[in-house]
Amino acid sequence: MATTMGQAINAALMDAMEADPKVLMFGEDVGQLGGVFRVTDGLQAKFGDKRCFDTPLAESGIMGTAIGLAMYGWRPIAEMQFDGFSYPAFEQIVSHLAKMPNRSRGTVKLPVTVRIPYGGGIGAVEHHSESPEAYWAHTAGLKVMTPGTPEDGYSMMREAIRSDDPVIFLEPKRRYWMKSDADLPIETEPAHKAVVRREGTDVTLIAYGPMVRTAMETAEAAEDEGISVEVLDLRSLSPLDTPTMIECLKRTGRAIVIHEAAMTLGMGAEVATRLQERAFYHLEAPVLRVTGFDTPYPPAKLEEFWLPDVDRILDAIERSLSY
Amino acid sequence: MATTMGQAINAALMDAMEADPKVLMFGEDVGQLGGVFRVTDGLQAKFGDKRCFDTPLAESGIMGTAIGLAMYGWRPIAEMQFDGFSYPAFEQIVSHLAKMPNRSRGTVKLPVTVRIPYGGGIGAVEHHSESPEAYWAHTAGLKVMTPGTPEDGYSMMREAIRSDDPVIFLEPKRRYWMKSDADLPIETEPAHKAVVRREGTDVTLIAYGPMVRTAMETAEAAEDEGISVEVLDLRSLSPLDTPTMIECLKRTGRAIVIHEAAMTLGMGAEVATRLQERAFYHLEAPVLRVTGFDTPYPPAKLEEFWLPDVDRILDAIERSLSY
Amino acid sequence: MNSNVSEAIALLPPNEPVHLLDPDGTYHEDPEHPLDLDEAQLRELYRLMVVTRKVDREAINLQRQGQLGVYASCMGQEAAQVASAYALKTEDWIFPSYRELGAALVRNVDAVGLLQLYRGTWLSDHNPYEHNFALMAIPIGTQALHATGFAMGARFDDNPLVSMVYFGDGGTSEGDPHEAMTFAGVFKSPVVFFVQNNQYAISVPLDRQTAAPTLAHKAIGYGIPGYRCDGNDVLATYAVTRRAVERARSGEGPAFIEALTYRMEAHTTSDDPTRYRTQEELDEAAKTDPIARMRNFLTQRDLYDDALENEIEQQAKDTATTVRAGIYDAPHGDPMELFDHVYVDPTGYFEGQRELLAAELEGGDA
Amino acid sequence: MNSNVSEAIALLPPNEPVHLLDPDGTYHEDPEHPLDLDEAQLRELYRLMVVTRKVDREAINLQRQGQLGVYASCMGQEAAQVASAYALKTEDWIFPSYRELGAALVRNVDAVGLLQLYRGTWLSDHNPYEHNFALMAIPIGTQALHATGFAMGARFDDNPLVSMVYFGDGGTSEGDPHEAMTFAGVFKSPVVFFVQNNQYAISVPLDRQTAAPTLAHKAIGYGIPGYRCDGNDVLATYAVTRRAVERARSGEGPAFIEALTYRMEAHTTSDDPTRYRTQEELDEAAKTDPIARMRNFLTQRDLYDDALENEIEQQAKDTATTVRAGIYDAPHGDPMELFDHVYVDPTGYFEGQRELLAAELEGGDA
Ligand SMILES: Cc1ncc(C[n+]2csc(CCOP(=O)(O)OP(=O)(O)O)c2C)c(N)n1
Ligand SMILES: Cc1ncc(C[n+]2csc(CCOP(=O)(O)OP(=O)(O)O)c2C)c(N)n1
Ligand SMILES: [Mg+2]
Ligand SMILES: [Mg+2]
Repeated sequence: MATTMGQAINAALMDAMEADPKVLMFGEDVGQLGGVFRVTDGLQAKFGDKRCFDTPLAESGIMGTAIGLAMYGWRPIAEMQFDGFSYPAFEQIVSHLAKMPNRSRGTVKLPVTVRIPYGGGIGAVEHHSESPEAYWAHTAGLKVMTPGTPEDGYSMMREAIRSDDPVIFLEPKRRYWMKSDADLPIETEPAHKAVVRREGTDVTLIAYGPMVRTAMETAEAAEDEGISVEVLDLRSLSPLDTPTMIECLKRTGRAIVIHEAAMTLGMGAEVATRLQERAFYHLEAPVLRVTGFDTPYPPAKLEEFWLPDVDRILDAIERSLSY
Repeated sequence: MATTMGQAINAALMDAMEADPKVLMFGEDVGQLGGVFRVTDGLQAKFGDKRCFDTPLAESGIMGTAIGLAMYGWRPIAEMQFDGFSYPAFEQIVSHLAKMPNRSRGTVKLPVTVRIPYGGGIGAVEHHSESPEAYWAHTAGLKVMTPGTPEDGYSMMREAIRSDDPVIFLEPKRRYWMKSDADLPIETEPAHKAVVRREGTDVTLIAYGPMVRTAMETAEAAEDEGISVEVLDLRSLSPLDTPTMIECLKRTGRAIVIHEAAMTLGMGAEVATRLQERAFYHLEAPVLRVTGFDTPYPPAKLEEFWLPDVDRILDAIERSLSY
Repeated sequence: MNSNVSEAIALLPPNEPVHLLDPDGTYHEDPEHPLDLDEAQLRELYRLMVVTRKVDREAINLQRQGQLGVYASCMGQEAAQVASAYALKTEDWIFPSYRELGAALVRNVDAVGLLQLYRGTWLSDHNPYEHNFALMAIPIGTQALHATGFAMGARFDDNPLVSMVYFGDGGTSEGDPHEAMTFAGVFKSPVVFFVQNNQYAISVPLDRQTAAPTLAHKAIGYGIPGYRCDGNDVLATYAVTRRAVERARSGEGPAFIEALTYRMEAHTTSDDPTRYRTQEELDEAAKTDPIARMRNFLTQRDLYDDALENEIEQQAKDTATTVRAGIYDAPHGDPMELFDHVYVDPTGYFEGQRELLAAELEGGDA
Repeated sequence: MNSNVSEAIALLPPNEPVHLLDPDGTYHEDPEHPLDLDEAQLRELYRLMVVTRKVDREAINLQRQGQLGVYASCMGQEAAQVASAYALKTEDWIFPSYRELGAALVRNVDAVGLLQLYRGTWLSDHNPYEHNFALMAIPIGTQALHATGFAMGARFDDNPLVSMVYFGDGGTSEGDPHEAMTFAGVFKSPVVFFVQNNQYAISVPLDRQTAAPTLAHKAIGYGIPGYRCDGNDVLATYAVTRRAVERARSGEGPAFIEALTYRMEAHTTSDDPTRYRTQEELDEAAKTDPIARMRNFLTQRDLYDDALENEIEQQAKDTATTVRAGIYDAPHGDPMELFDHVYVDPTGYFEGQRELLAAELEGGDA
C-alpha cells in the first residue's frame, strides 16, 4: 500500500508518541482538526488532548512555552503552521532555543522538534511558500533537517524527536502527496549523512527537500540527452555533510546546487564555498546555483517562473559542462 | 578636530533631520538619554519630542509603527538598541518592511532606516554582540549597509535616510570611538560601491564594518613580512558590489573574506560563491574565510579567541599564498 | 498611568454588548447610542450588506471553478464590517486583515482588484492611497501596528483622521496587537481596534484562545476603553463604532471594539469546518443573520418594498457578474514584473537573474 | 471565556496597593492578608534583604574595579525580590530577569556563580536544576514564556509546583509576556507573573511605557487576577505573593502581581541616571527604603537588637568578602569550551574550527 510523505510523517509522530510518553505535539489547529495538512490527524484522538493540543494563535508563545516544557522534562514537538509564520517565533528560536543549552553549559537540554511545512509550488497566497532554511542553518545551536522522500519523512522525524538537540524539521509541503511503497516503520541513514539518490559521472546535482524530486526528474531528462547526472540529497542542512559533498565532487568534478530559497546567502552559497575551499583542485567548473530569485516569493500564477524546474536545471548543466 | 564614528553618525542624523522635516528618530532611550551609546544625543533637545522620541519597550512595535508612519508619509529612523534585540522585530522586518513595497506594486514606499549597533569586541553580556547581517542580506527587499570609517558613518547614513528603499543600517559598535580628521559634512562614494581602502598585489582582504580596521592592520603587518595586501571594504552587504570584487580578484588572484558572524552562511559564503561563479579562471587559490566560529557568541572573557584578529588573518594569508 | 484607579473602571466594557435590533427587526432605542442615520443611509447599509454577501458567494463559486486559489468568506459578518466601515469618513484609513470584503465595498474598492490576491496574479492589486484602504494583511495581527503608526503619524501632523484596524478573536493572542495597543495608549493615537469575534480561529474556539471575561476586557490594560456590540446588529455596530471614531478624532485617543458575530462559512475554501463544529451550532447561528434582521427593521419602518428589493438584487447581481467577468478576464501577469517593485532603486540587484528569466521566456537558453 | 462578566470585576486590582508596614515600621493588620510568619522568619526576611544589599554593593564595587563588565543593581528592590521568592516552596521554580540577586540569594544560589554572567567567564554559571532557579534572561520578557511552559508541564504531570517569573514595568510592553499570560490563562497554568514596577525601563518612565491605570489592570485581559502591593513593604509583598502562589498551587490558575518599588541605583553600571531623573526624586524614593522599614518594625516588636545587628552585619560582610574573593579568583575560562555545549551531539559540526583554535592556542599555525 502506497504511503505519502504526509502520511509517513503522521505515522512517525504516532509511533514516537507511542514509544515515549514524554512526547507532546502542539500548535495551531493540530488537535481536533488534525492540522491544516492533516499531518497530525488522529493524534489527539489516540493520545488525548494533553499530549496533542491546540494553542492560542501566537507563534512566539508556542515556541517559548515549548522551551519551558522541555526544561520541565517533556519532549515537545511544536508546529509552526506555515514557513512564513515561523518568523514571529524568531526571537525565541534564535535567542533561546538555539542558545540556552550552550548558555547553561549543557545543564539545560532542549529536545524540541519544530515542525515547519515549507516551500512553494502549491499555489498558495503570500507567506505560505517561504523557504527560511538559511536563517536557521546560519544559527549555531540548531539542527536543520528536511526530508526529500516519504521514507526519510518517517525516519528523520523519528530521529529529530529522539534528538537531545533542538531540531528545525522542514517539511516540503508540495511533497506531502509524494508516494512510496516502502513499509513503515523504516529506518534510513542517520540525518547528518547526505545520500546519493542516483549515481552519475558527469555532474552532481545537490538538492534537498522539495527539490530532490525535481533533481531526479532532471537527471532522467539529462540521461535522454546522454548526460550522466548524479543526485545528492543533503537531508541535513545543519550540519552539512561536507565529506560526502566532496566525494561527489571528486567523482564528477562539477556540482550544481538547487533550492527554492533566494539565491543570495541561500544554502547554495555555503555548499559552493565549502566545495571550493576543500576541493579546489577538483573543480572542473564553478559550482553553479539554480535557485529562487532574489525577490519576494511570487504570487501563485507566477510561481512556475520563479521556482527552479527541470529546464532551468538542464540549462545549468549545459553551462557547467561548457567549462 | 577629530570626529569619532559615533559623532559622525550623530551629525548625520542631526543634518538629515534639519534638511527634511519629515525625518523622525525613535526607539528605546533615544530621547532624553540620547541613546545608550549617545548616538542620538541632542536630537530631542534640538527637534523636540515629536521628532525624536522614546517608545515603549517593544521592538516589533517600533518596527511596525515605523511602517505605519512611513505609509503616512514620514521618513522614520527606528533604532533597535542592540543587534540581539532586533530579533523580536524579525517578523515585521521580513514580512512587511521588506515585502510591502513589492506587494503593493510600488504604490507603498517604505523609506525606513533601521539603525542597529552590531558586532562584538566591547566585552558586553550576551545578546549585545550579535552579527545578524546575513539574516537581512538574505532577505530580498532590504538594503543593508555598514560603514567601516567615520566618513562613511556620516555619508552612508545620509544616503540611507534619503533612500526610498528600506535600509538596515548596521553600526559597528566597537568602532564608535574610531577617529577621523575629516570635516563634516562629507560625501563619500555611493553605498552600493565597494571601495578599495588599500592597494596591494598579492591577496585581497574583503571586509566590512568592524573588520575593515582589522583588515587594514593586518595589511600593515603583512607588509612587514613583504606581502602586498589589498583591502576591499564592501560597505553595502545588499546589494553586493560584485563587479568591484571581481576586479580585485583579477588583480590579486586570491581573496579572503573576513567577518565576525558565524562562518556557515555568513557573508563570506556569498562572496566566495560569487567569485568562483564569475571569475573562476582567475582564482589562484580558493576564497578563504576568516570569521566567527559556528557557535553562539562567546562570553566577554573569551571573545578575543572567537573574533577574527590580525594573527588569524595572517595565517589565512599564508594558507592562501601556499596554493 | 492614570492615577485615578477608581475612574479607570469606565474603560471596562458594559455587561451586555450593545444591541439595538432584535432578529425580528424590533428596534430598541438607547439614549447612549442614538442613531444619526437618515432613511437613505439606513437603506444604504442594507444594500451594502446584500451586495457584500452576493460578491462573497460569487468569490466562493469562483474558487470552486478554479479561478481563485483560495478564498476567505465574510458570510455572517456583513453587519460588523459594513457598519464599522460606514462609521468612518472617507479620509479615514482602514487596515484590513484578509476577510474584509464588506469593509472594502463600503470604500468602493474594486472587488476584482481585491480578489487578485486570492487569484494569485499579484500579491495585491489596488492602490491603498486611492481609497485609504491598506493592503490585506495575512500574518495575523501584524497590521495593528501599521494602523497605529499611521494614526501616530496623522496626529504628529495635526491631521484629524482616524485609522481603523480589523483583526479577529485569534489575532488578539499575538504579540503585535498587544504592542500596537500599548503604543496607541501611550501616544493617544486616533486608532480604533475593531475585533470581529467570529468565535473561531480556523478550528480553534474562543475558549482556547483566551480566558478573558470578554475580549473587550483587554482594553483597560492599555488605558483604552473597551466596547462591545452585537456584531450582527448593523445599527448597534454603527452606533458604537461611530462614537469610538469621533472620540478618537477629537483627540481622546484609541478605542477597542469587540463585535460579536459568527463565521457562517468555512475558515477559507480550503477548510473543512465539519471537523470542529456541528450543524446544530450553525443552525443556531443562522437565526442571528444580520441581513434578515435589517430587512425586518426596514420593513417595519416602511423603508423596504419590492421595488427596493428588486433594485438591490439587481445591483448585487450586476456587481457579482462584473466581478466574475473581471476575474475570468484578469491576465495572469507578466513574469518579468517579479523584478519591478522589489526596490525603488534596484542598482546592483538581480544581476543575471532578470536576463535568465527573460531568456527563458523567449524560449532561448540562459 | 468567563460568561459571567459582572463577576469578572474580581480580577481587577484593589484601588490601593496592599500595604502593611509604614516607613516608620508601624504594622497595619489586614484580615485579607494575614501573616503566617514566625519570629525567626521575620528576622530571616530582614537578614536576606541586608545581605542582598551588601552583595549588590560589592558587585558595583567589583564592576568599578574592572572585575565585572557591567552589573545591574537591585538596590531599593530588596523587599520585592526577597519577599516574593520567600513565598515559594523550594520545589517551585524561579525564572529571573537579570536583576534578581535578591531572589537568587533566597534560593541559596551562589552569588559568585550568578555574577559570572557579568564577569563574562561564561554566559551563566549555575545549574538551574540545583536550586530550581532558571538562568538569567537578558532579552526582555522572553522568560515569561519559559515559566509558563514550565508550569504547563508541571500541571500536565500532576506535579503541584508553581513557577514564578520576574520582569519589569518595561517588560510588560513586549509581546512575549502578553502571549505568556494568554497561554497561562487558557491552560490555567500555575505561574505567577511578578512585575517589579521600579518606575523606569532604563531612562523611560512608566507613563511612556503604558497608559494603563496600573500594570495590574492588564491581568483581567487574560482572565487572570491582578494584584498590587507596596513592593518596598516586605510583609505586604510576602502576603500578596503567598496567596497568589498557593492559589496557583491549588489549581486555580495563574496570577499577576505588580509590586511598586523604585530602582535606587543606575539601570546598570553603564548608565548615567542623572540624565533622566533628579536628586529630589531620588531623595523622595529613599524615604521608602524597604530595609529601614523592616528594621523599624522588628525593633518595635523587640525582635531586633545589637546582637542581631552585629550578627547580620557580620554575615553580610562575610558573604560579600566571599563573593569578592570568588570573583577575583574566578578563572577566565578555557577557550576550547566554546565548542563543548553547542550541541549534545556535535557530529558534523566545527570541522576545522576546533582544530584552528587549538593550534592557535598552542602558538602554532593553523
Ligand atoms: C502569524 C500567523 N500565524 C498563523 C496564520 C495562519 N492562520 C490564518 S487565519 C488563522 C486564524 C485567524 O483567526 P482569527 O484571528 O479569529 O480571524 P478569522 O480568520 O476568524 O477572521 C490562522 C491561524 C497566519 N495567517 N499568520
Ligand atoms: C528585547 C530587549 N530589548 C531591549 C533590551 C535592552 N534593555 C535592557 S534592560 C532594558 C529596560 C528594562 O526595563 P524593565 O523591564 O522595567 O526592567 P528593569 O531594568 O527596570 O528591571 C532595556 C530596554 C533588552 N535587554 N531586550
Ligand atoms: Mg475568528
Ligand atoms: Mg523597570
